[in-house]
Parts: sequence; C-alpha cells; structure tokens
Amino acid sequence: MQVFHRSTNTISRVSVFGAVFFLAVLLWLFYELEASPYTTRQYVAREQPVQFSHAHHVADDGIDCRYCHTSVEKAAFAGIPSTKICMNCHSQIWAETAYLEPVRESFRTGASIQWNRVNDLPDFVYFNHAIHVNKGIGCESCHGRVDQMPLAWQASRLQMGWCLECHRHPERYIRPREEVFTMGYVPAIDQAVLGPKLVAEYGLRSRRVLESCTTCHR
Amino acid sequence: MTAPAASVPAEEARLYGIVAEFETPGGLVAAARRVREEGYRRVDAFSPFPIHELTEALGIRSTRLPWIVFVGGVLGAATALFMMWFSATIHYPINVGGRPLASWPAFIPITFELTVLFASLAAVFGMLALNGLPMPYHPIFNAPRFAMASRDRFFICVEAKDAMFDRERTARLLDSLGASIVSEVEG
Amino acid sequence: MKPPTLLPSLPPAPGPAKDPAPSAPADFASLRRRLEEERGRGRWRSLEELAAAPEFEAALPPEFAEGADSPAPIDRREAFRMLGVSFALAGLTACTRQPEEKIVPYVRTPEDVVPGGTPLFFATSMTVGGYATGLLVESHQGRPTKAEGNALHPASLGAADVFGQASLYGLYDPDRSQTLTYLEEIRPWPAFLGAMRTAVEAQKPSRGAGLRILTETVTSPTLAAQIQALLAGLPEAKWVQWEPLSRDAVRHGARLAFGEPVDVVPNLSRAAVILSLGSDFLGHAPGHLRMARDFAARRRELASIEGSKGGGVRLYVVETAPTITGANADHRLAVRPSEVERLARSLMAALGGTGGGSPSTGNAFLSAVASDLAAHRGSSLILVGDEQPPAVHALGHAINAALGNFAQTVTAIDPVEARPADQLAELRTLVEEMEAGRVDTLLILGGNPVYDAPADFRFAERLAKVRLRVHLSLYADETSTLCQWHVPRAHFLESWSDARAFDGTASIVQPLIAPLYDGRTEHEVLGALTDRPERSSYEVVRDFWRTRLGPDFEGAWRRALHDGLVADTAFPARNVPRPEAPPAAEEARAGGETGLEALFRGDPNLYDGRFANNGWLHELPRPITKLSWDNAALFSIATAGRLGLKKEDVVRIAFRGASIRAAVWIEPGVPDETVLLHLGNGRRKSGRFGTGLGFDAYPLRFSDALWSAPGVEVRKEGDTWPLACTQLHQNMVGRDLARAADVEEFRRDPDFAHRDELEKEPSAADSLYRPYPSDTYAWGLSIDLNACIGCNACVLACQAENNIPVVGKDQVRRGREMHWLRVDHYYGGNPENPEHFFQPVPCMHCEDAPCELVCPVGATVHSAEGLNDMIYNRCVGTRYCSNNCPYKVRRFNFYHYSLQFRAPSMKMLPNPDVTVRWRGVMEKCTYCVQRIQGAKIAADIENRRVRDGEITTACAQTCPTQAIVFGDLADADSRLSRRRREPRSYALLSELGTRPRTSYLAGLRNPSPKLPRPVRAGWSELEPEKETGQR
Amino acid sequence: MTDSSRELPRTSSPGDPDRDIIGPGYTFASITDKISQITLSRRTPRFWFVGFALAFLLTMVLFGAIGWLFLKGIGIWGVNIPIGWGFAIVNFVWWIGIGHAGTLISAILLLLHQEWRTSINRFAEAMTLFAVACAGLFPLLHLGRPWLAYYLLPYPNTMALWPQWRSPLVWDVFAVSTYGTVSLLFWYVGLIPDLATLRDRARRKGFQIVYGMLAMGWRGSARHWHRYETAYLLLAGLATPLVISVHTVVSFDFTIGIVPGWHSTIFPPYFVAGAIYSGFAMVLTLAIPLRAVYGLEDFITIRHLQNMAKILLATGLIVAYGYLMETFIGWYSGNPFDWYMVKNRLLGPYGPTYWLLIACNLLSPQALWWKRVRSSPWRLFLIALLVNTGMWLERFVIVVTSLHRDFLPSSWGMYVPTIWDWATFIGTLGLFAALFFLFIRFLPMISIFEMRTLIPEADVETPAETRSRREATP
Repeated sequence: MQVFHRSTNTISRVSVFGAVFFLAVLLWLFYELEASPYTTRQYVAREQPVQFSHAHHVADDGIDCRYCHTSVEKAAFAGIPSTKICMNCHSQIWAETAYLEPVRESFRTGASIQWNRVNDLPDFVYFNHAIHVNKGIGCESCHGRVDQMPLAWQASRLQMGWCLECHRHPERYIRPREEVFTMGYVPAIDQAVLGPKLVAEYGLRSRRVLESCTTCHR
Repeated sequence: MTAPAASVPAEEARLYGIVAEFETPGGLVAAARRVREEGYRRVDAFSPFPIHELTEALGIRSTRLPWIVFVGGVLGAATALFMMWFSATIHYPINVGGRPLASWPAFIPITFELTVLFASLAAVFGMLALNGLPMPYHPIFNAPRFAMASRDRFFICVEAKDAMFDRERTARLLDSLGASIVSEVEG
Repeated sequence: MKPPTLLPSLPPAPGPAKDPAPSAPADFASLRRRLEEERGRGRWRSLEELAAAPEFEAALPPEFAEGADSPAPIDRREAFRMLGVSFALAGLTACTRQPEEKIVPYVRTPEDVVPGGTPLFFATSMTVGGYATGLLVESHQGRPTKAEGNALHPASLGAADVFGQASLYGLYDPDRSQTLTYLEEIRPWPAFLGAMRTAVEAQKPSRGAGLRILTETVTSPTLAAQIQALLAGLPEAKWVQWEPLSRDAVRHGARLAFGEPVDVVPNLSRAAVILSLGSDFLGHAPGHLRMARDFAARRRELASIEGSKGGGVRLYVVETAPTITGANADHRLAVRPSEVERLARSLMAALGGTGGGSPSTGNAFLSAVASDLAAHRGSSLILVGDEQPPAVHALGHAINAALGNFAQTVTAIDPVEARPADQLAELRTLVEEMEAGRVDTLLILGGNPVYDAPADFRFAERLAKVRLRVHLSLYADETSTLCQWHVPRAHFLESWSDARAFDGTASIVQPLIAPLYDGRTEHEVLGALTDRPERSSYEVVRDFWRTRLGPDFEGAWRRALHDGLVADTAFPARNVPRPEAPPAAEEARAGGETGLEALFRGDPNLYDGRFANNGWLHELPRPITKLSWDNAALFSIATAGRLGLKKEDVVRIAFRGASIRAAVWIEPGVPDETVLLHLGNGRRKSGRFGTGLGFDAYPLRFSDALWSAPGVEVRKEGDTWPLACTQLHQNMVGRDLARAADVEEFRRDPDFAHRDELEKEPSAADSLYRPYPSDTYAWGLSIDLNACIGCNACVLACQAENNIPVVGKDQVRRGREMHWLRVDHYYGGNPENPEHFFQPVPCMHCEDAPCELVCPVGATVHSAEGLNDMIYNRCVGTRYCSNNCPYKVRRFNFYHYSLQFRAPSMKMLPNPDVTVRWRGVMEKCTYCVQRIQGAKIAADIENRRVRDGEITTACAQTCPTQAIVFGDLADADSRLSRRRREPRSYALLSELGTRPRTSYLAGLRNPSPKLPRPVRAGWSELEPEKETGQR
Repeated sequence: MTDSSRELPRTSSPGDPDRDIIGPGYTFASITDKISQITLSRRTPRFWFVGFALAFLLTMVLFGAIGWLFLKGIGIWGVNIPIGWGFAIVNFVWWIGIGHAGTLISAILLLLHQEWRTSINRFAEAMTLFAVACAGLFPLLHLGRPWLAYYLLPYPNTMALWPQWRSPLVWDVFAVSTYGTVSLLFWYVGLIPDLATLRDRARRKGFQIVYGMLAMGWRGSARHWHRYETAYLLLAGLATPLVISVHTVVSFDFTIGIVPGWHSTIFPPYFVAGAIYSGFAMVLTLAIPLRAVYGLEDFITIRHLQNMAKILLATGLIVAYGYLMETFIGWYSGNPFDWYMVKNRLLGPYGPTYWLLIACNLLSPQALWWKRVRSSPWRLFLIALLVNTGMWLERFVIVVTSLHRDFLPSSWGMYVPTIWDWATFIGTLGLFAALFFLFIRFLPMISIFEMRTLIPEADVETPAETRSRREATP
C-alpha cells in the first residue's frame, strides 16, 4: 500500500539537502545584519534641535574643525561647541532668525542645547581624539566628508573590526599632520611610499601594541 | 497458484515489475541465485533484516561509501586546523598566557572532533544519497502484502526494464522458485 | 539590553524614601529617565544641571541583591516571567544596537576645563578629631571623583588614609541629610536665621547665660575666632568641646609634666629605638601618615647591608588592644590596661629616674627595653597612646626627657587645638547645667553626643530639658531627632573652612563642588547668631586670613589655595621645663586583679561612628581581624576558652547595670581576661548601612572609665550572630608566602628569600616556550613587605579609583567581596602573642598567566607591554579564569552590583576613565591601566618615553609608607628595576612558573638580641581553624 | 493472521537463562508484533501517565529555576570566589558521563561482535541523547552572561574576534556538540528500518505518515541493506574513538587547570572509565524496571544483566585504581599543595562526601563478585543507584574540594549549594525522565530488525526446508 504521493520524493530530498544551505544563508544574514546600517546607524543623518549644517560651516564658510571642536588636539573628547562659541558669530549674523532661537534661548537661560549624538561608541570603548590627530589620522578617515553633510551622519561602521583594520595597517590611512583637518585629502605621493615613512616619522606604536585590548578597553 | 494475470492492465509502460513473496530468507536467497543464473540483471530483493548471502546472490558490487567517509574526515581535519591556525597566527595574533601563537598541541582536540563530525555526516548522508533516500513513494509499495517485507516476509522483484523481461516467462520462473505469491506491480 | 532591576526580596529603601521630598515623584521619574540615557562612563556628561537639580532628594533603588537566592517572594506574575525568560533565551542574543544618546555641551565652558580631557586637581583638607590632613582631589568637570594625599602637606606627604580615600563615598552618600528641618518639617534657611536671631536677642539681657555651643575639637583658627567673637558679645555664654575618642589624657599628661598643655610632636626620622605604650601611631594618631612614612624610612635602612651600623629602627610595643602598630612591632607585649602605668614606672626607675616604680621587676622585656633605650639616648622615642591615663603620658614625657630625646626625636610646640580644655569636665558641667535647666539654647555644631556621650551623662534625657536645641550634622542622626532644628551640614568637600595639622600648619578646606543638598558649614550657622548672617563661609574664611597673610594677600591666598595650606604656619619648637615623673596614684600601685576588663577603642574603619554610613569603610576588612561590616567583641583564645565562647556566639556584656549584646570573635593578641569593644557601630539612626549594623558599645562607657571598664560580666546568650570575615585562614599552613627574616639572618644570608628548593622559580630553560618580548614598556609592581604596615589605604584607593561596587554583608559572607586588592594577614609564632604578616595581593600580571590560557573567549589576554588585560565586554562569565588563578585575585559580578551607581547621587561617583562592570562579568586589578594609557598618550603626543614615576597606580600613590612601587622593567634604572635587583625580591608562588610581574620584597624584623626570637615559621603546626558556615 | 498460522511450530533450544540473549519460541512475526505493539496498538499503561506527569512537573521546576537565574544572575547559586564552579559543572560532567554508555554499547560492542547488545542498544542510545541534552544545558546556564554563549563559537562577527582555541571549554563545545550530533545520527540510522516497520504496522493514517516520513521510504532493499550496514559499521568505527575523546576532553577542563586536585595526568583514563561506569549504572537503572513493566524479560535476559554487571565491576575497579593513584601521587609527588589537597579531601570539611563516594563507588560494586548478586535484578538495581550517586559525589569532590582550598590560605572558602542549585539539578532529572518516557511511548525501545537476526530462522544456510517445500507444491 502507498502512504505517500510521487511528488513527496522530490519534496523530501530538496528539504533534506536544502537545510544545509539554509543554515549557511542564515549565518551570512546574521553577519550582514550586524554590519548593516540598521545596527550601526551608518549613513543615517540625525535630526538635531538646531538644523546645524556642517556642509555650510565647513565648505561655504571654511571654518576650521578646531574652531568649534576645541579640545580635539589635546583631549580624548573632540568637544562639542558650547553655546558661547555659536554666539560668537551668531550674535552678529543671523542674529534674528527664528531658526537659531534655540541657541539664543540656551544662551539666555543657561540651559544646554541637547544635541543628538551622531558618532557614538559603546561605553567600554575609550577612544582618544588627541592621539589620533597628533599621529596623522585625518578627521575625514573616520568622519567622512563632513564638508558635504548638511545634517551630520556617521560615516563609518565604528565597529571593532573596522577599528582594527586601521590599527593593523595604519600606513594605509596615515597622512601628514598638516593635512589632518583637510577634507578630500589626496596624498601628494603614492600612499604605499608615504604611509610607512610617516608611520616611522611619527613613531606609531607597533601592531602588537595597537592590537592590545587595553589600548581601547579599560 | 499464479496471481490472476487478468487483473493486470495490459499496458507494458505502466508495469514496474513482477514480485514474488517467500516465507524464509533461505527461499529468497535461492530464488535470487536462480533468477540471476537465468540472466536477469535488474533484480532486487527485499527483506525485514539484512541477509548477507543476498549480496553475492544478486551480485551487488561493494559500495564507494568508505571513500566518501574518508574524504569527509580529511576535510574536517583540514577545516579545523586551518581555522585555528589562521585565526590564531594570521588574523588576530595575540599573546595568551605566554603560549606560542600556533600552539598545535592545543589544536589537537578540536581537529579530532571535527574530523569525526565531518566523517560521520559524510557516512550518513552518503548512505542516504547512494540509496536514493528519502524516497517515500516507490512502485514496490504497490505490491500486495509488501508491508510484510518489514515483518516476516521476503520479496524478490524483477523489473520490467530488464532486457530479458517477459511478463509470462518471468512470472512462471518466479512461481517455479517456490514463491508463495507472485504478482505484477504497476509503476 | 536593560538589566533586570527588580529585587522582590528587599525592604523599601530606608531613610530618604520616607522623607517628605519636595520633588514630585514625576520629576524623579523624569530625572531617572534622563540619567538612564547616559550609562557607564557616559554618565558625567550632563552633570552641570544635575548638581543643581532638586531631584537629588529622590529615593534610592536598593543597592544589593541580598538574599536574592531566597525563593520565597515569587508571585504568579514573577513565575510566568521566569518561565518566559527561560524560553526566550534565544531571543536575548543579537541585540548589539547602540541606544540613542544625548550629548550636552556647556553653555559657557569654564576656564581651564577641557571637556573629556585631563581632570583638574584641587587641594583641600580633611579633619578627623580636629586634626587636618591634606588632600588633593581629582575633579572631572566639577565632579570630584578621587581623593589623593597632598604631597605638600606635612600630615600627608602625598599619602591618604582610609578615611581620606573614603571621603568621596561620604560626599555622594544618598542618605545624607538633605533638608533643613524644624520638628521634622522642612524650613527655608531664612526661617532658621530668624529663629537664631530671636534666640540671640533673647540671650542678650542675660549676656548669653543660657547659650551653650557644643562643638567637636576645634583647630580651625577661623571658627575659633568666630566663636570667640560671639562669646565676646555674650560673655556668659559657654563653648564646650567634645570628642568621644577624647585626647583629654594627652592634655592632662602634658599639664602634669610641663604644667601647661603643650603638644609634643614626635619625629620618627631620628628614632632608632621606639617604645610605644599603647600608641597606635601607625594607625590612628594626629600625623600618623607622617609617622608611618618616617618609620618605614627607618625600617628600609635595615635592608641595606652596610646599614648594619646605626641604621634602622627597633619597635617595642606595649599595648592593651591589638593595633597595626603592635602588629608591626619587633617585640610586642600585650598587657591589661591597669599594668601599663606600672610598666612605665618600672622603666622610669630602670632608667635611673624617680617615679616610684621598682626597677627590679624581673621582666626580661622591660630590662631589654631599658638597656636598649639607655643605649640610644637622643635617638630613642617613647610614644604614649591617647587611651593611656595622664600619668603614663607624663611618665612618657619624663622618660623622653631623661633620655635627652627632646629636640631630637620629640619637640614641644604650642597646643594645636584652638582652645585646649578638659573636654570631659566641660561636658559634665554642661549636662549638669542642662539638668539644672540653666541651658536655654544649645547649638550642637557637628558631633553626635546623644550617641557618643558617656553613658552616665544621660545626655539624651538632659537634652530634653533644653528649650531650644539646634543640631548641625551630615546625617539626621540620634542627636538630630532630639533637636527641634536640624541643619544639614555641608560635607567638607562642599565647604570653605580651615584647620590645623598635627604640627600646627594651617590647612585650607576648599570645596570641590557646590553643596549637593542645601548643606551649611559651622561658619554659616555661627554667622546666623551674629549680625552679619548673610556672609558665606568663603567670605568668613577669606576675611579671617586677609589680615594674616601679609601685604600681598591675593598672591598669598592663591598660593594657600593651591598648596592647600598656609606656608610656614607650623608651630615652632618651644622649650619646656624638664618634666618630672608624677607621683604614683593609689590604684596604680594597687593594680591587681579586676576580673574581666572591657576595652573601648575607636573602630579602625568607622572611627567614633561618624563614618557609620560609609559603604566603603563598612565593607573594608578591619586590618587584623579581617572582619567587614559588623564589629565584634574580641576575646583572646584563652579567655574565650575559659568562657566557652565560639566565634559568632552572642554574649551579653554588662557593666554597672548597663548591658549590651555583642557577637564574639576570637583574636589572638588580645590580652587575657579582657574583651575589646570597638566603638562607632550599632548606630540607632544613620543611613542604610549605619543603622543597626554591628553593636553599640557606648552604653557601657562611663565618664570615669572611658577606655577600660574593669569588672564587666560576660554571659552567653545562646544565639549566634553571623559575622562577615574576608579571611577565614590567617595561617600560612607552612607555606612561605609572606616571607620575612631577622636582620641578623638577612645580613648573614641576604638571599634568604630564595632558599627553599621547592619554591625555586623554574628557569627559562625549563619552559618549552620562548618568552614574548615586551614592546617598549614592561610594566611591573613591587611591594615591600618590610614597609607595609597593613593600614588598608591601598584597598580603598583601589576601590575608589576603579569603580568597585559595595556588595553588602550577605555577599561578603558568601565570599563575593569585590576588592581588587586585598591585604592578606597571617599569624606566626606563639598564638597567645602572635607575630603578624601583612601581604597586599593585587593581580600578579603573570607572564605565563594560567587565567588567560583557560578563557574560552579570549576575554583575558596579554598586552604587548605585559599586562594581563581583562576585557569586560568580551567576558561571558565562565569563572574558569578565577578557578585557575592561584592567587585568587579575580572578582566576579555575581549580581548586578553596579546598579548602585545608578542612584542619582551615586552616578557622580564613578571614575569616567574606568568601565562600570555589569552582571556576570569577571574583573580584577589592571595596574590602573587607565592611568597607564593616559600617561602613554601624553608621552606619545610629545614623542617621548613615559618617565619613571610618571605613572603611579592608585594603591602606590596613597601608600603612606611607599611600600608599593609601580614602574617599567624595561628601563633598567627605574625604581622598580632597582627594587627587583634587591636580594629580598621574590615572587609569590613563583614555583608554579607563572612568572609574575608583581613581586615582593621580603620583610625584615629587628628583634633585640636580649629577647628570645619569635618562631618565624607560620603556624605550620596548627590546624587551620574551623570553618564557619559562611563562604 | 492466516500466513502465520501456516508456519510450522519453530522453537529454539530450551532456554538457559545464563546463555540466552533471547527467550525461547520467538518468530520474526512475534518479535515484530511484541515490540511494535508497545507503541502502536497496546494501551498506554497507567504508570506511564503517572511517571510522565511527575517528570513533566520537575521539568517545569527546571524552567522556573532557569528563569530566575536569568533574571537575577549566577549569584542565586552557591558559587563564589574561590569556588567558581559548583553544581552546574558537577551535573554537567555527571550527565555527560552517563551519556557514554549508549554509544559505547552500540559502537564498541558492535565492533566486538557482542550480539547481546542488540536488545539494549536502542534505549541506551536514547538515554545517551537525553543525558547529553541535559549535560549540554549546564555549560550554558553556568555562564555569567548566557545570552552571549555564542562567543564560544567561531562565527562571522563584526568584532573580528575568534574563540580562544587553547581553552578546554572551547574543546568542550566541539566535543559535546560533535558527540551529540554523531549519537543522534547513529541512533536515527539505527531506527530507520524499525520506523519502516512501524509505518507498515500502523493502522491510523496519521501514524503512517509520521513514521513514513521518518522512515524516508525505507523498503528493505538488499542493495540498501548492503550500504546501510557499511554506513552503520563506519559510524561505529568513528563513534568509538569519539566516545573516548569526549570524556577525555571533559577531563581536560580540570587537568589543564593548575588547581591541586585537578592538575593530574591520570584524569583522562579514569574519567573515561568513570563515564562508562556511570553509564552502565544508568542503563541498568532504566533497563530493570522497563523489562519488568513491559514484560521484556525474554529480550533483556538475565544474561544481559550479568554482562552489564561484569562491565560495571570492571570499570568500577579501574575507577578505584584512579582514586588510589590520585591519593598516592599526592603524597609521592612531594608537592606540598597536592599533599595538602589529599589530606583535606580525606579529613577536611568535605571529608564525609569523599568517604560516601568511596562507599558507593568502591565498596558497593564489590558485591558483584558474587553471581547471586549479578543475576538478581533488584540487587543490581540497588547497586546501580548507589553507583549513580557515587559518581555524582565523585564529581562534587573533584570540583568543590579541590577549589575550596588551593594555594593561598588567605582565600580559602566554603561552598554551600542553595535551593536553586538543587532545583536545577533535580529539574534536569525531570527533563531526562520526561524525554525518556516520550521515547518509550512513541518509538520502539528495542531494535526490532536486529532482534530478528537473533533467532535461528534468520540463518539462511538451511536449504533443506525450501527444497521440501518445493516438492510439496503440485
């Protein structure tokens, strides 16, 4: 007596040997999800209490990064400009626009503007801007073309694998100190030549040190 | 007592083969020998438990399975060793307890386990593949009383595809071998 | 994901929860939400507003998961949730998405604040018992996070003691009193000013006859001046001082000896032979940090081979209660209190002085001491403990004088106290006047007399007879509840004030942060009585010094603030009449049997009870007993045996009708027939920690028996009280762990620390593996057991630096304390009067670390500079590393202990440079890697190597004796490398081949050749004492 | 049915309980029916419902304990510093050990041509699977952060990190999962022909479909049988070293450590022996009631019990040797830490557990020297239970008493299990029982097709019959 129909043969075989591929695909999907902008929020422009445009301030006005991010060269934290810094200019220009009211209000009331964090590392990661900037890692290398961002977004994955890439091969990304704050920097000579030279000149630590856990986790 | 041939629809195409049922393993083996001596090649026997004599009686060639398993094992060992060596020395070399990056003695257990794992998977899936399983539907199940093949009855089947197959002669031959029942099976 | 916060088996949070907090619960919720947003080190970002936020009165979530394993309180809902969780395990895995975070910049960045940059340090001073010790406090964006010693301050020299280290916890203690209240009702400050105004007006006619001011010991020139000014206006008013751990005896002694209350300052740097008569000069005494430093320096001289002649120091200790000073003695004699004076007199006599003692007390110890002292005229030193009777102090002075030690090892100076007085007598008169109803208004500025005044003064009931009672204190404590007005006191880290150090140096107290609650200083409260109540304490202090800092006030003032002290204000040495030994009083000669005698001493951790709500100090194991949380009644082995007492038995101790219940602990080294009681515990009204923990010994303390009560009765109650001891085995079972030798032995065989064949470190040839080279730096640590006095400062420094949570008594009993650094204590020699070994044990940072090998996820691996890194965020919590760590220095978050840092005020405590660890994660000493990385980055920016001494670990920095040195082994002439080359240098359990980076210098003892050597080996013969059920 | 009535009365030689591995008077048909009816036709006995209900209850206790654990953290257990591992690891090793008998019986005994294995291997393998399932739970539960357990696996991740290959715990992950997988395959492959039998015997369509799917359309073809047996043999060949390796790796969890009492070369062999020991004890614990309840005395005969008893005795002696050597080396090594550990084990606060373990594992099996004991099911049952207990105690002694006093007396401590430790342990017993009850209800607990080969008629070389039959036909 037959229990099953002919078709079940094909079905059963496909399902048995298909299971294997299914698992593989699942694993791959998991990785993709982890690395995807959904998880990392890469490329996602953040709304801000004041629609501050880096593109305008950097590209059009040509203001240097350090004018606002004051502590980037001497501290772990690049520094978010205090309201005072905004007002340095905006007490003169655009002093009336409703657009900038939140800034003026903050300045009046002394209540800080609460920005939405764009580049955010987990709390167990201790990134230090000063050392990177001083060793010739350009803002652009991690933050991307800020001069082209109307609303700032996170330009990199900011995941460990991504960090390690540079900690393992700094020569691929290092640039002359004076070029650190340039946007759209192009190495004058071949990076393959320049990179190692700068690495030696700036006395970067060895891969072993840069790969050591407590370099970033404390 | 031959099965009522009339009951079989007269289309060769839909005929799968002729099945004979035996009560003892001995009977089955003897029958298998004769059928093969007669020159039939597309013959298969069905029994509720493995009968080694059938192997030579039906002239079944020894299987390639062992080689598949061997390959599986080698693959497993290679995968394990490469994975550990690559990750520990090339991808993220880091000092763990002052041990060498490639501390091969520590790599042995996992290498062994993966060898066994891959080999076993090869054995099982290889066996299934070679046997063409899973195959929930098979013409032979149409044979009357074939359910007994998984209890205490022994069957032999000569497929219609066989060059020498002839409804009458084959049926008569099987009947002459002491089958308790001989019947045709549609495919 | 958010960790489960529900703790069903916990009582509602005590204290503030019940207070009528002005902030509506809704506000609190919003605050919590806002705080929830910044986690871990991100927490500090928006503190500027927080510090001002009114929500600080909010209640705290319970901090510990105590008793969480009791299955009882699980309701249906709970049960379903449990099942749910277990089924949903799979779902928990892959959620690594960063939560949205706010970033809150300054509106106007304050000067020299670099957000997220290097912290600022401010000098201030902490007073304990009136005497100031300089501190240097680290501040991150206006948030004090860590206290260090002030190197410029004579009483600190860069070191801080446990109280100094723990002061931060005190500052952020959520249980501190937060509102000004009148009869339990909240009142605004002006209301108080008004009340005081009228009170003073009322006193004017009687010229203040009804006004009394009760303070703690005052050394603050400003405060003294304020009070004097007030009294000038109201001459009939009186100012009374009271310190429960009183130094009356010292003052009396001085009077007896010199006819006036001079202070005598010892100078240990010149002392070759020291005799301590019950003085705990290494533990608790004015200037003890300084003395410890000098003592250790002398001890070090023993270690230099050529130092054989002249160098070094020998310490004899005659003491009644075991202290770390006694533990560090070369010869220790445990006597009952009544015998000290006789000993002193005999010694006096033996040194050919007059004193009524008979030199012929055939006491080997005494004669040895006598001859040793006689041999070191001018370089010997007698120190007498505060608890000793005046006569002994006088004798001490006399002997010092007889030995010509004045101007050598001791100098007399004008009294440091603003108004030296017989505090006990003054307090007695006060209570009598209160009784007589002659006190109309009583201002209690600090202190807690209801709790700590002598029992026979019945202070509480007399207080009720005072019409107007005002209490200024950090906590709403026993005294506050009996006063109409309670004024929350500003913590010293929130206050402007000043005080004097042991040598008279005027030290500035400056605030690190605006008062978290509306706390007030004594200056402001006193100001309320004057006609200029609006003056801030800043103005008061500044105005006081304006006239005293010479022409360039601004400059001098700025310098004073920077240094934390006013330059050259140490009192000059003065000459005093040659002291004579006082005639022996009757009972002293009598001496004799007095039955069981109770000793009262300040608690090593809680002092007189003022630190009773400090979690860090509670959890800190007491130096010798290693008891944390509760105190206990300590008995000697023999006495306990006689009374049939076991550890954790509860006894009732009765004296003159008063009686208390206390748990028993057996402590070798307590004199027989005495029971040692530590004061300051068993508070009736304090915060979550203080209230009800331990037992209160004050009820047994009478004004005529402040320090020892002869003839107490001890009765076994039958029940037991669990005690949390962090070290059940203070016995090396024959293993040579904390190594030490006599100087003679050391001179004969400098390599004595490496003699044992079994303990030889395997040579490199024994290993199959090539050692990894260190990259640029090779960090290491060395601990000098010859210098370590076991004072515990390093333990708290580590806890403060590294965000180590407090886990509570229950967890400690289960063996789950989190201290990254512990000070092991072992006994040796004769159990009746044992020898002590202290051994601080941090992570060894083994080069071949057993822990690393077994971690399945590589959460602990080696850094290129030889650190044994611990990466919390990778740890899955198998605890295998801890099992495999022979030193057991790893600590595990069995529960979500760090939840305690989520409490509103506690959020400000953590060090932003150190990750706050979460549940299920292993942690351990990192050599303060955050400091290492900080210094390396600074150095790399300047393209140079890190200099030797540029990096210090928290433990090394605070160590009073500089026993701990951190440094770079790759640098051959770093201090560390030099130490490593010393013959005494050895590694703990080196025979295991772990190749530790932490090493020890074996200890040295300098016993008198005239006295029998103590057995050096640990108690190998003794079986380890019976386990209690705990751990 | 008709054709079975036409069979001549076939009986094997009159039974000798000591030699027979199958009772007298069985035919292909009767074996098939007797075993398959337990799952198909026969009414489920009341004891099954009672037993299953109880087991299910305990399983819920397990889930409850796990839930609370995940809510609160590992702190609800008695573990602490220095005793970082408690019941969780004890139970893990215990269950894994039990899990060894099944594969051992089906693999090693198969290679050794031990025919008597056929009637016990099926449920022994099932037992293995369920034991491994219970065991596998614990390494997960004992983690501080179980939701990150996947860190132990090599998987593509954005952190560019790998497991730490030198850690025995990672070896465990591979060993246990491999063992689980291979045992499952082995068990399933063995089931296929029987599933076909059930498919053909089942009357209800539903059962036909379910069993049919699982049977994959097995039809007993000679060619299939040929490859089938090759595969089965190869699996056995692979499983044999695997079985040895698994408990060796588990013993590495301890031997790789430097803890006195762990760091010892004798562990692998005596762990494996111990595993077989406890495994067979568990098989007996299950087999004896089963054969009584389902009247399988003819399939699981006294001879089976005797053989297992002998293996029990043999492995028991090996384990005893292990204890002896451990103690001896503790003294002989001259290592003060090891020697103290030994003294502490015998006389320390946990001394009683050690002596109890000696009583259970060392003394009780000595009774097996007597044939009277070997051939008395209930005596065997009792001893089996004792051995199970003893083996659990052994693991407790190894884990706890080694850890609680290691190198520095300053950090010595005590371990006191909490109610949650117990709940979790008992819970897994429930889980195990529940799974086993389901198994005996829905699958043939004895390999039918292998049983068929045991009766004389399976032997082909009796052509006489057939010839006579041929003459009989007209």
